[in-house]
Amino acid sequence: MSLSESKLLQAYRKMRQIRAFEDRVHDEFATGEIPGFVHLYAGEEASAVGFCMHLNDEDRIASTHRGHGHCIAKGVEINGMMSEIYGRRNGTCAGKGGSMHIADLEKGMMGANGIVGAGPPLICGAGLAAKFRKNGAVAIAFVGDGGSNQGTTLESLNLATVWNLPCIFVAENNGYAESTGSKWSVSCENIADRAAAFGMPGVVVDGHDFFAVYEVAGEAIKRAREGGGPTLIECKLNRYYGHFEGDAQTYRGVDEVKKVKESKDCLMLFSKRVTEQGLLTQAQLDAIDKEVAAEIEASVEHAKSSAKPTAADLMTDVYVSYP
Amino acid sequence: MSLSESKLLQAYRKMRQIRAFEDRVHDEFATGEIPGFVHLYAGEEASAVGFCMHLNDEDRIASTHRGHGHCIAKGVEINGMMSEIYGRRNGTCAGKGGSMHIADLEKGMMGANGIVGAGPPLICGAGLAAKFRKNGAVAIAFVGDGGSNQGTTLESLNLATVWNLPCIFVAENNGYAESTGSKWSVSCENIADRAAAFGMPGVVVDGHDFFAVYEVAGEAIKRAREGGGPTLIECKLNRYYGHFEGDAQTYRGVDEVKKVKESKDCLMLFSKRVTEQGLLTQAQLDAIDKEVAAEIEASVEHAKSSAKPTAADLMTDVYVSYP
Amino acid sequence: MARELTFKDAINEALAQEMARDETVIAMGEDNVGGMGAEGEIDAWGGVLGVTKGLHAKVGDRIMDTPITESAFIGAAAGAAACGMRPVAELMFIDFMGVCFDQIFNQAAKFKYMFGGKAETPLVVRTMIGAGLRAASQHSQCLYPIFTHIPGLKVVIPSTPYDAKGLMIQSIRDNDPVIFCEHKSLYGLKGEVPEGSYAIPFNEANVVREGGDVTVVAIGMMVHKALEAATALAKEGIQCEVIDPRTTSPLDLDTIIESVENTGRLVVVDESNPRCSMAADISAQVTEQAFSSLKGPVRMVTAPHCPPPFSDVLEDLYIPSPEKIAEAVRTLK
Amino acid sequence: MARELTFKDAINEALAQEMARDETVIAMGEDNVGGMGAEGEIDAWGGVLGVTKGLHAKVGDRIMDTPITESAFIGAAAGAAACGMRPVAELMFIDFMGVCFDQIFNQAAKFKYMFGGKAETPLVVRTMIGAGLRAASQHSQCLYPIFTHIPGLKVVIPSTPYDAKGLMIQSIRDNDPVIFCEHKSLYGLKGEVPEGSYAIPFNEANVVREGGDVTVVAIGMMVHKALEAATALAKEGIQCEVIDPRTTSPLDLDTIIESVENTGRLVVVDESNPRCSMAADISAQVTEQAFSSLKGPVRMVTAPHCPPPFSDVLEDLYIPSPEKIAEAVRTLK
Ligand SMILES: Cc1ncc(C[n+]2csc(CCOP(=O)(O)OP(=O)(O)O)c2C)c(N)n1
Ligand SMILES: Cc1ncc(C[n+]2csc(CCOP(=O)(O)OP(=O)(O)O)c2C)c(N)n1
Ligand SMILES: [Mg+2]
Ligand SMILES: [Mg+2]
Repeated sequence: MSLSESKLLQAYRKMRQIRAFEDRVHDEFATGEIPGFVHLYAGEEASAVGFCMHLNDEDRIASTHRGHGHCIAKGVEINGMMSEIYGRRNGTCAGKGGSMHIADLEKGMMGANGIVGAGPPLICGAGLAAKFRKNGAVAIAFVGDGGSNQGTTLESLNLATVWNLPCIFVAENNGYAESTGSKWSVSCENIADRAAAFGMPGVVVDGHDFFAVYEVAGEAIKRAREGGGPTLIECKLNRYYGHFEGDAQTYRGVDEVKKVKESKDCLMLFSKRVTEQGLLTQAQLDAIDKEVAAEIEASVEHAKSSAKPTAADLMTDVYVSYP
Repeated sequence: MSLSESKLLQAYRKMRQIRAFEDRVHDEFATGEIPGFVHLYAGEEASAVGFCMHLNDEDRIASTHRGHGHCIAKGVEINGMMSEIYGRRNGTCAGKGGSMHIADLEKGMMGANGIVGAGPPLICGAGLAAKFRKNGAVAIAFVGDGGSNQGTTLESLNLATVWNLPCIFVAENNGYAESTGSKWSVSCENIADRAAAFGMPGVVVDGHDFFAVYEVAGEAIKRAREGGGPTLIECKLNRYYGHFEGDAQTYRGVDEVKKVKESKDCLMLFSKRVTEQGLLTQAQLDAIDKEVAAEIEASVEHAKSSAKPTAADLMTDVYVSYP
Repeated sequence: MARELTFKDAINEALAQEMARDETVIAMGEDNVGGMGAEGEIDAWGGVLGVTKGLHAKVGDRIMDTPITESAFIGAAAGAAACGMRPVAELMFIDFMGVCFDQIFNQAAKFKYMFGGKAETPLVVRTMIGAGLRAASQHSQCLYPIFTHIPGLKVVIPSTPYDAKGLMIQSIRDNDPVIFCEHKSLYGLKGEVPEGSYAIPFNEANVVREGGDVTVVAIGMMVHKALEAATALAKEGIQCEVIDPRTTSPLDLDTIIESVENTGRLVVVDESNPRCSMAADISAQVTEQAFSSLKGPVRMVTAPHCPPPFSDVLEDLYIPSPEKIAEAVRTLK
Repeated sequence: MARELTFKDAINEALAQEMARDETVIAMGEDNVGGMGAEGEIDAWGGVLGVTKGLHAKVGDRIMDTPITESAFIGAAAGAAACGMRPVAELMFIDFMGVCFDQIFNQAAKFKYMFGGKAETPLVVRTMIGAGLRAASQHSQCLYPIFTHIPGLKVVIPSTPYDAKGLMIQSIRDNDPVIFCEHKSLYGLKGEVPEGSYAIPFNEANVVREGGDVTVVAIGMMVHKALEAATALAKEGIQCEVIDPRTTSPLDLDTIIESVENTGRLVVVDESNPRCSMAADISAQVTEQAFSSLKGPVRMVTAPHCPPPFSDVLEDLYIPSPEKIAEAVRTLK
C-alpha cells in the first residue's frame, strides 16, 4: 500500500506524539505529581498508528491498561489526555478516569481498560452495532500477550466468527505480562496461530515496522468492512519502560531494551525508510519533532495549571438519571 | 489395545448400566415424580466408559450438567445416584445436590456441574494436586460442544500446557448445545483443532465406538501419567433424548436420532464387534442386560421408598465449621 | 373483561412492542431463537423457558442466538449499547453471573462515570432468579443484592404480569444499564395486562395492600407470599401494609418510610440469602432515616445462610413462607 | 522492644511459616514469583506490590506464577483444594472478581453443601481491596459485601500487621474457602508482630478502643479512621468504643451487641458502597436483635453510591474520613 506524503507525515507525527507523550509522562511521574498506576506505550507506537491510520471516527477501538498510544492514534486530544492523567477537571474524563480509563466515544475510542481482556467483548459489540447500523465501520480490540490468554478474549474470537463481525483483534506481544514472559504464558508458538482455532485468518507482523503493520492492518480492515469477517493479528514488539511506572524490570535481560532501541525502534526505522526512499526529508521530520515537543510541553503546563474537580463532581455522571 | 474378557464385560456392563439408568430416569421423569432439570446421557455411553475404564479412584474427573454417565463410569453407586435424583436423604449428596450436582470425591468424581465450562479449571487443580502429590494420577474434564467455547474451558487448555498438567480435556460433541447446533456455535471445523492453539495434541474420535475411544483415551492418559502433558480429545457422538427432559427437540431433523440409533448405537456396535470376533458371547451380554435391568429396577424402588431429608438437614454442611 | 396474560407473555409482549417501535432495540441470548445450525425448526426454543418464543418471526435477525460465552455476548451487548444500540441480553440464570460479571459491573456500570459522563449504556440484562423449581444450588439463587450493591446499575424485580410488561418497557427505554430479574416461579402467573404500550417509572414502589398495623416490604415472588401472610393475619386482626418496591436500585425509600411512619413496624421479606441482603439494606436505611417512627425491631425474613438445596422438602424450607412472614409480623404486635 | 513488621511482611511471614509447616500449602498468582520465561531474575516481582517477595527462594515450586486467567487458576486452586491441597491463590485486585467469581461462589463455596457434606475445600483467596492509591474505578473497590453475601465463604479483613499474620495462618488452616482481603493502603503500616506462629480464630471481634458513649464498628482500613475520629471525639468528651470485627463472615455479632447494650448507640463504618453493604448488614442485624438497647438510629458511614473516582480530590471525598465518622457519632449524642 502506498501512502501519500500527507499520510506519511501524519503517521510520523502520531508516532512521535505518542513517544514524546510517554517519555514526558515518565519524567513527570518521577516527580511524584502524577498519581495512580501508569503504563507507558513507548516502543509500541507503530502498532497503534499502523492500525488507526485506516480508521475514521465511526470506527471503534478498545484498548488496555496501556492505552495512551491507542488514544493518541485514534485522535483523542492530547491536552485532555494530559489533564486527565493529572486528574484535572478538564481532562478527557473530567478527572474521574485517569490513565487507565481514558475514553472518547466521539472519536471512536471506547476506553483504556483496567481489566485485562475486557476489550474484546466490547469490540464484538461495536462490530455488531456497525453491522446493524450498516455504516461500514470496523471495530478493533487491542490486547497484550498476557491478555491474549484471558477467556474473555478467546470467547470473543469465537463470537466474532460465529456472528461474522467486522472486528479485528490485535495481540500486541511485547514479550511480557508484567514480569511474566509470553514465551512461558502463551502455550503456542505465535498468538496469531490461535486464529485457526476460531475460524479466522491469523497474521504475525513485526510491530516495529510501521509499514508492515499498516499493510496487514489495511487488508484486515478492508475485509472486515466488506463483510469478510474478523482477523487476528499479532504484532511482535517491545515496551521501553517497565510494566508500570516504578517497575525496576530486573526480570529483563541486560541491555535488552537498549538493543531493541538501537536496532529496530519504530521511529528510527520509519525515518530511515522515508528519507532513504526520498519520501520525506529529514527536515520535515525534524520540524514535526519540534512541533510535537512544544505541544507536549504545552499540554503539561496546561494540565498543571488546570483546576481539579470539586466536591460537586463526586456524584455526577453515575447515571443518566437517578432519583 | 487389547482388552481382557473381564474388561470387556466390565465395559459393556457400564455402558448398559448408563443406558438403562437413563432410559429409566426418562420414564420416571414423565410420571412427574422426579423434580428439577434432568439431562440424560443416553447415546454417549462409549465416551464416559472409554475414558473411565483407564482410571482408578485416585484419578479425577469433572463432568457437566449431563453427568449421570460419567458418574456411573467412574464408579459412583447406582443406588445413591437414583436416590439423589429423587431427592432422598440417602442419595449420593444427601438430597442436596440432585441430578446436576452428583459428586463422589472418594471415587474421584468431582461433580456434575450446573455451570457450563466450570469443570476444566477444577480439573487443572486436580491435575496440579496429582503433580504435587506425585501419585501418578490424571484428571479429565468432560465438556460439551457448547462448553468448548466457554472462556473458562479455553483458559484451562492454556493453563494445562503452561503448567504441564496431567490433564485430558474431552469435548463431547453431540451436535447441540440445548437447541443450538455445534456447526454454528463452534467457529472451527473440529473442536479438537483448537488443541494446536494451546500447544497440545488434538484428536477426533468416533464417540460411538467404544474401542476407538478406549484407545485414544489410553494413549492420552498414558502420556499424562508419564508427565507428557495434556491432550484435547473430541468425541463425536449423539444424544438420544432432548437437551433436558421436556425438550420437544423440534430443532432436530426428522428421524435424526432414529438413524443414529440404527446405524451406530454404541451398545450395538460393541455387541456386534465382540460377538463377531468371538470375544464375548451373546449370552454373556444378555446376562448382563438382565442383571442391569434388575439393578436399575431395584434402585428405583430403593429410591422411592427412601426417606427425604428433614428440617434438621437444611443448615448442615454449609461449612466444615461456622459458629 | 380485561385481557389477561402470563408473566412470561407479558415480557414477550413488551419486547415485541419495543422492538417494533425502535429499530435500535436488539435481543440476544443462548437459544433465544433456537435451532441455529440445526436441521429442524428455527425459533425452536425461543429461550429455555420460552420467554422469547415467536419474536424471531416478528423482528427477524434483531433477535440473535449466541454461543455459551456470557462474557463475550453480554460484553458485546454493553459495547453495542455504547455504540447507539439498545440491546437486551439474556443471562439465562442470574446464577451464571460469575462467568461474566466483569462486563456488567466494571464495564457497563462504570462507563459513564469513568469516562467523565461521556457515555450512555442503555443495556438491559434479562435474567431468571429465584428458587422453587427444584433446580438446586446453581440455578435458584436471587443474587440481586450483588447487583444492587453496584453503583451505575439499576435493578428491576417485577412481581406481576402488569409490572413485568411496564417495567420491561421502561428498562429498554432507560438510558442506564438495567438488570431485569424474572422470577422463574412467576412465569406462569396470569394477570391483567393492557394491550397497548406503557412504561412504569423506576423508583415507584407499589403499595399492593393497605393496612395500618405493620409495613411488610416484599420483593419479587415474595410479594405473593407476603400477601398470603397478610390475608391470614387480617383474620387475626392484624392489618399489614404490603409494599412491593419493584426496583431495588433506585429504591423508593420514601414510600416505605411513609408507611412505617404510619405503622411503626417493619418486616422485610427477601428471598436472598441474609447477609448483605436487600432485607438488610432496607432495614438499615429505614432505621437510619426513620428510627423515631419505629416501635420495635425491623424483622427480616430471608432465605437462610446456605445454598439453595435440591430436595423439595429442603427447598420449601429454604424459601420464605407465608407462615414465617406471619410469624415475624406477630412478634411485632 | 517487640519486633515490628509491616502489614505486607506480616502476610509474607505467615505464608512462609505455613508453607514450611505444611507441604500441602501451595501459593499461586500472577507474578507471585515473577520473571517466568524471561531472561533476568527469577522472583523478580514477588507479587505486584511485593507481598510474596522472597517466598520462591524458601519454598521453591510450591509458589507458582500463572497466566492472566483468573478463572482457570482460581478454579484450579479450588480443584486442588478439593483434592487434598491447601492452595493460597491470589486474585490480584478484588475488582477482578468479575472474571472468575463463578469458581469461587458456585464452585468452591458450594461443594460441601451440594455434595451432601462430602467435600472440603480449604482454599484461601488472597486479594487486594480498597481505595486510596488513586487507582481509579477498577482497582479501588472493596466488594467484600458480595463475598459476605455468599453462604459457604468466609471473609477475613485484617486491619493490623498482627491480625494479618494471625488471620492468614488461620485462613490457611481453616477447612472452608476463605476470602482474605488485604487493604492496599495498609501494606506499609508497621506494628508489633511476634516471630512465632499464631492463629487468630475467626468470629472474634477485636475491641480496639473502649468507651461507653457510642459503639463504632469499623472494617479494615476504616478501623484506623475510626480510631482517629475517636481520639478527636474524646477531646469533646465523647467516648467511643471501636470494634474491628476482623471477619465479616462469620461475624461476631455478640461482641457488637454487647457493646451496643452498653452504649445504646451504633455507627458502622464501611469503605464499601452503601447499598447491601456491610454497614447495612451490621445495622440490620443489630436492629433486629438488640432494638431495645438502641437509643437512636444506627448511622452508616460508607463510600457514596458511585464508583471510586481517580482524582485525588474526589477519592479523598469518596473514602469515609475521620471527620465524617465523627460527624455521624455527634448526631447520636
Ligand atoms: C483481569 C485482570 N487480571 C490481572 C490484571 C493485572 N494486570 C494489569 S496489566 C497486566 C499484564 C498485562 O500484560 P499484557 O496483556 O501482555 O499487556 P502489556 O502490559 O504487556 O501491555 C496484569 C496482570 C488486570 N488488570 N486485570
Ligand atoms: C455458564 C452457563 N451458561 C449457560 C448454561 C445453560 N445451559 C445448560 S446446558 C447448556 C448447553 C450445553 O451444551 P453442551 O456443552 O454442548 O453440552 P450438552 O448439553 O450437549 O451435553 C446450556 C446453555 C449454564 N448452565 N451455564
Ligand atoms: Mg505484554
Ligand atoms: Mg452438546
